[in-house]
Amino acid sequence: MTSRQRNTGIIAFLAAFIIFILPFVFTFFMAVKSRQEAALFLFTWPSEWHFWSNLVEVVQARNYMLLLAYFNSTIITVGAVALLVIFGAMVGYVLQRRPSGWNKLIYAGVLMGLMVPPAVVPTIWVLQGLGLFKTIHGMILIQVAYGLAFSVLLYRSFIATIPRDLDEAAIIDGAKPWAIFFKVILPLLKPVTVTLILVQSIAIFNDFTNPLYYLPGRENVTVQLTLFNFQSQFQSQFNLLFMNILLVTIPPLIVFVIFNRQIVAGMTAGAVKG
Amino acid sequence: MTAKRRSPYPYWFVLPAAVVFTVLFLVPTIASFWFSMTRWDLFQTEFIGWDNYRQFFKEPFLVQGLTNTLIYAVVTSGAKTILGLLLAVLLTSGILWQGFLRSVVFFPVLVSTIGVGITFAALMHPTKGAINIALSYVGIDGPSWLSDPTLALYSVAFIDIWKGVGLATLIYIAGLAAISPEYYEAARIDGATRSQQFWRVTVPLVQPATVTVVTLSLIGGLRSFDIIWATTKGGPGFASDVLASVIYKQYQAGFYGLATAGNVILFLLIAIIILPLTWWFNKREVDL
Amino acid sequence: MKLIPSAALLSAFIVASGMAQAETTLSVLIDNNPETIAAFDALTAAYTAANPDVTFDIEQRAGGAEGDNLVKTRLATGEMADVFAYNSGSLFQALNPSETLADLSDIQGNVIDSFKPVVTSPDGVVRGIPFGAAMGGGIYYNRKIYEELGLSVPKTWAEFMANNEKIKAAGKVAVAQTYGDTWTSQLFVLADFYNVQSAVPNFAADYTANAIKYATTPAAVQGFQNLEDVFKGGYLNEDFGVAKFDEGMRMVALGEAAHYPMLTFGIGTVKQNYPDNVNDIGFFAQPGTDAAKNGLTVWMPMAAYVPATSPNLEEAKKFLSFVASVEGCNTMIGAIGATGPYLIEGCELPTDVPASVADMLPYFQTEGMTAPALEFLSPIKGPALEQITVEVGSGIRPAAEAAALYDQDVEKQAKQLGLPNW
Amino acid sequence: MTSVKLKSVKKSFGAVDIIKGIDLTIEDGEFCVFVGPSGCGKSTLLRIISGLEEATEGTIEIDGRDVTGEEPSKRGIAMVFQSYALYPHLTVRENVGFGLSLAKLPKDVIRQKVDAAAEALQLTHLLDRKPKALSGGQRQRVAIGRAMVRDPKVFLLDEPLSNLDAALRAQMRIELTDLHRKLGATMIYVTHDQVEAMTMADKIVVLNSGRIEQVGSPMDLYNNPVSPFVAGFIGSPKMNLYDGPVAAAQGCKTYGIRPEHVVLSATNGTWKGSVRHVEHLGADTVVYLVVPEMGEIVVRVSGDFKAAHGDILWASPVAGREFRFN
Repeated sequence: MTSRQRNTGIIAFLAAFIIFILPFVFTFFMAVKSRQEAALFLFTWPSEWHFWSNLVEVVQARNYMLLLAYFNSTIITVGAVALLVIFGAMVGYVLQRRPSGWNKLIYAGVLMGLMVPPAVVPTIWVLQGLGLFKTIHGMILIQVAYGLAFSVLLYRSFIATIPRDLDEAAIIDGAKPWAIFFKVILPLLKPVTVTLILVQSIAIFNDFTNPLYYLPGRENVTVQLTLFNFQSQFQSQFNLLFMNILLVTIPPLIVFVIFNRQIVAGMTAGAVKG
Repeated sequence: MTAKRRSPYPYWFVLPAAVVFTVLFLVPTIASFWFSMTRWDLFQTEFIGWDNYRQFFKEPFLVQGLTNTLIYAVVTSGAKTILGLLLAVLLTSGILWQGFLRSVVFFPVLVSTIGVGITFAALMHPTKGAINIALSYVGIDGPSWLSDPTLALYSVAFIDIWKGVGLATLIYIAGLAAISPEYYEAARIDGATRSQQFWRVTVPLVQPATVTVVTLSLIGGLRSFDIIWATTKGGPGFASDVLASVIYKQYQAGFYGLATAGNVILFLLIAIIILPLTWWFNKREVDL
Repeated sequence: MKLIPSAALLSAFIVASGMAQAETTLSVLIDNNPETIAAFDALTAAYTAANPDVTFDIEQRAGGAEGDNLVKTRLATGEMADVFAYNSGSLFQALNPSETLADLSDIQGNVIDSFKPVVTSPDGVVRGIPFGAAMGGGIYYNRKIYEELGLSVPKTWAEFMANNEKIKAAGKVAVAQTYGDTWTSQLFVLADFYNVQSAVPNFAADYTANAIKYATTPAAVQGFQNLEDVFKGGYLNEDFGVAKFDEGMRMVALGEAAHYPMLTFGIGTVKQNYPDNVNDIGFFAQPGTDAAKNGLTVWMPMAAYVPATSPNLEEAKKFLSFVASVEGCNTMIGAIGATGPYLIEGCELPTDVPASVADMLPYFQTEGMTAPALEFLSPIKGPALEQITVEVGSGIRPAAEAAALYDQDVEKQAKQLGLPNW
Repeated sequence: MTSVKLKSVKKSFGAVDIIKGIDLTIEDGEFCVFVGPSGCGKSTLLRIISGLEEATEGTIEIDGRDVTGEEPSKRGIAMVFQSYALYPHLTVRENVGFGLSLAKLPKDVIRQKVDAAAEALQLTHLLDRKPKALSGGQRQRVAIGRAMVRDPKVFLLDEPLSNLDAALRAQMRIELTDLHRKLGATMIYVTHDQVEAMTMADKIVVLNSGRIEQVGSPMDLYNNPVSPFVAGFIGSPKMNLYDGPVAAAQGCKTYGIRPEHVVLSATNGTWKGSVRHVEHLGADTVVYLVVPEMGEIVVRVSGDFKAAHGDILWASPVAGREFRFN
């Protein structure tokens, strides 16, 4: 490492500290302050530490709603991401491997899925007709429908890098289509799958608007909706609000720490070559 | 002739995804064209033709909302593209703590948008916010970031950039990794300076990543809603209203037909901007 | 696994067979204002104590426009809780009450007549009972500042502005504004309705019939003008653009500002956060041009409703008849105190009410000293009023232009409701 | 009796005809090489035999059975790909046994067969490695092993040696020939390298733009090429071929003479020219001679021949070794 690289690193670190880290420090300070002190918004060292009591109060609030929310959000995220991986890879696979007139139609769908803002009220109308409104599995399917386009694109470009010889070797080995896909192709998609899991699980876990509409009801509360608990129209309990933000950030943080190294690899292989 | 053999890439692979997508995305989208022509209060619908569209274009703030949408999308996607590339170059140049800095830059992408909005609303508070207090130490009387009508939109855009630049950086880091070091070695042997290497090698060769970043951030910017809603709710007044927030307000007010018409308009706006752009990018890529 | 619950159920059945009723759980949807929560917790606890077979599952929703939307969506989709609390007046009318809400006319025994019209659907059926106290819309003032500067409660807008000038001269913030919660910006306009009505007595009816406009009625423009004047006078707190409602209450309670235009329920916040300062706050109606015609614009309380589709209709009505009883009323006062008169016959306020509530009560005791807010007389209220008042109050748009813009905004709502003449 | 019979096989992609009608019989146990320049359709033909590609017209018989519409896995064939197509996520053992496990064979049978193939190919010590931990030659052998365990009637090999370095390629040529001898199976082998064709084949099929130019044993093709194309393709260095006046003087359309069938003399001969370039290969020396009336002629002489740039030499064809094509 040259001295230039070291000095640039130190300057970059200082800048990153001010721009990217301080806001999180602020969130943390707010989260541990007393209610009155938090309401002042000042970026100061907490005069009294209420970490544990604030934490307990947030967790216990509304009859342990946060725990229920973690549970619901986890089910929705895991379910939707699992389906997105399988469905997205299957579509991306056929799209890349089998050129035909249908592909134009599929691409049109993908492009729409990326661009078109979902029509909320007609969607509620459809969900109701199917008996899926206000259900966790309905929510999972909504997240799948909204996330498909991105998954398909990511997989399609990655599958383009897998030599067709592998499919053909499997065909000659007597593999049926599903066996080629699940035993040969799917295991090879691991790097891009990791990227997809990371991106989609964070998007779904952090989704606020969709559960707000498609998943009303106390028993269906999701993590982001718990932020509503403390941001009432009339009175704001900022210390609890910020503690809630802090708690809500933890699961994505865990995902990030686990997959950090593999993100760039997946992006290199997938998203960019599109 | 024997029967045609089945392809190893059967179309039923597409079926599960197609069913979910069609039922929960396409059908509502298509239905929205019908509902946008009705007066609809969720209880009854009454067909009123183009009235909702006429009403929408009569909205005194639509024109402003439209310009705001474009400004917001261009500012955020432009900044994410430029800053993303510069950060990616910096974070692949082997500087001290490079891995850690990459994580730091990417981390805001993970945080809940609502949480970021609430945090920055506090930091940008005109009198108590940390930003203005810091500015006052250097003798600057900081403005009211989120409630000054001339500034609010840009302040929200800043928050959006802060939150999103990590993703752009990551895509660029991936794009840079795909460039063979031999190009730089050849350029150095040819005597190219650092800035020449950047402009003549990096920028053209990283174009696929640029396409991804520009397209994604532009679509995101045009559709952007939650960060605006979490900070200014389109205010003060209508100063930071974008199309998505105008639509949302119609929706909240119970004007479902009108809101759905707005949805259709936003859809068309995005199509008008993105389709020619992707077409142009694709054409250029063939040229390369 | 499966055996155990059925065995438990069986034994429960044997025990319960002696009783006439089965267990009922009523689902309840209320807004997440802490006072609403506290009141409902007290009411349901009291009711369950008296009726052990009825339990409650209380769900909270956001307030404001977000909450409006949620209530409408859930009613329309048949997902509404058995009992829910929501605004009366024009917002009630927007729920399409004739079709979505149950008939509650047989449990109105104790309800004061003046409340009934604001929960009566277009077909003439009463479909709600009052929940909470009536409110006045006016101006809170800090009594210590008034004493210190020797000010007296203004009876005209001119006097009010003169007070503001003196307060400003004394280096204090004269008027707190909190546009961070946009709804609070409407007060100067909405609370001026007593004055509008005294100048144009038929305003509400003509307005509903599209026969009169805000922009062409000087008395109606005055509300917007007030907002503009206060801004131009430089009387506002520095962070008026982002401050929130509870900060406004804090400012007026702690003397950081002399005035805060608000509904009288605001005192509840002060009681909770700054109990020592409750009696530092006084209240007066928004003054008009004529000192002789000084009166209060009144907001009806929220109401509790039962959706027409509720499977527990009878139980829900029984519970609401308790809420609308004197006992229910006293339970609420016990839980959250008195912020204004309850609209239940025979429900007396305690004698030790906060000063600001005491300031308000005389208006109610004199005939003609109160007028309902416009939203209780007319079903139309433009959804963008909050944004428009923020604009006027921040100096972005002049009052006259804002009034014209508001007229345009109202038109959509009227069309949506299918009113004649629009 | 595992013969492969192609009857008027055609293949077109849209308006482009890749294979323009091919009739061919490959006998049981034969090592048959398809050779030709890139784009001649040799790989497509192989893929049609494998069933990976469908013929537009015509029929394919393997072992006397019409397999034209049959799945590749049902045809009794095995294929070795140019890229080896090893499954990167599976170990060598799993790669070799993949087809058997798909066929739901008992585990111990699979184990036995894989072990046997590994033994034959000296892969036993590599069975638990992943493909990326193998050298090129080892991967090549795994690919062959994977083909072997299926006990195919016909082996199809698509340029299997083209990714190896020259030394390894020569060694693998011998190993493959040995293997063919040992297994006695029919093998169809595609290459663009005439050396592989000459050294390994029982029968060479020369393809040119979708048609068969000539079929025959290596020496047949060397001695009796039916066209300038075949003549130019077989043999190294390439045969000298002349059109125009030179050929006309010989009474034909194209006149050809192999470099090894030209004699050089310092004093007299048929054509007089000056030396442009000399390549010393050790055993042989290749001389490039510029003759004014015909252009350049390449001559192969013995390794001890001395010549230098600018020398004037005479060249003469060996009688009876000239080719005249019409």
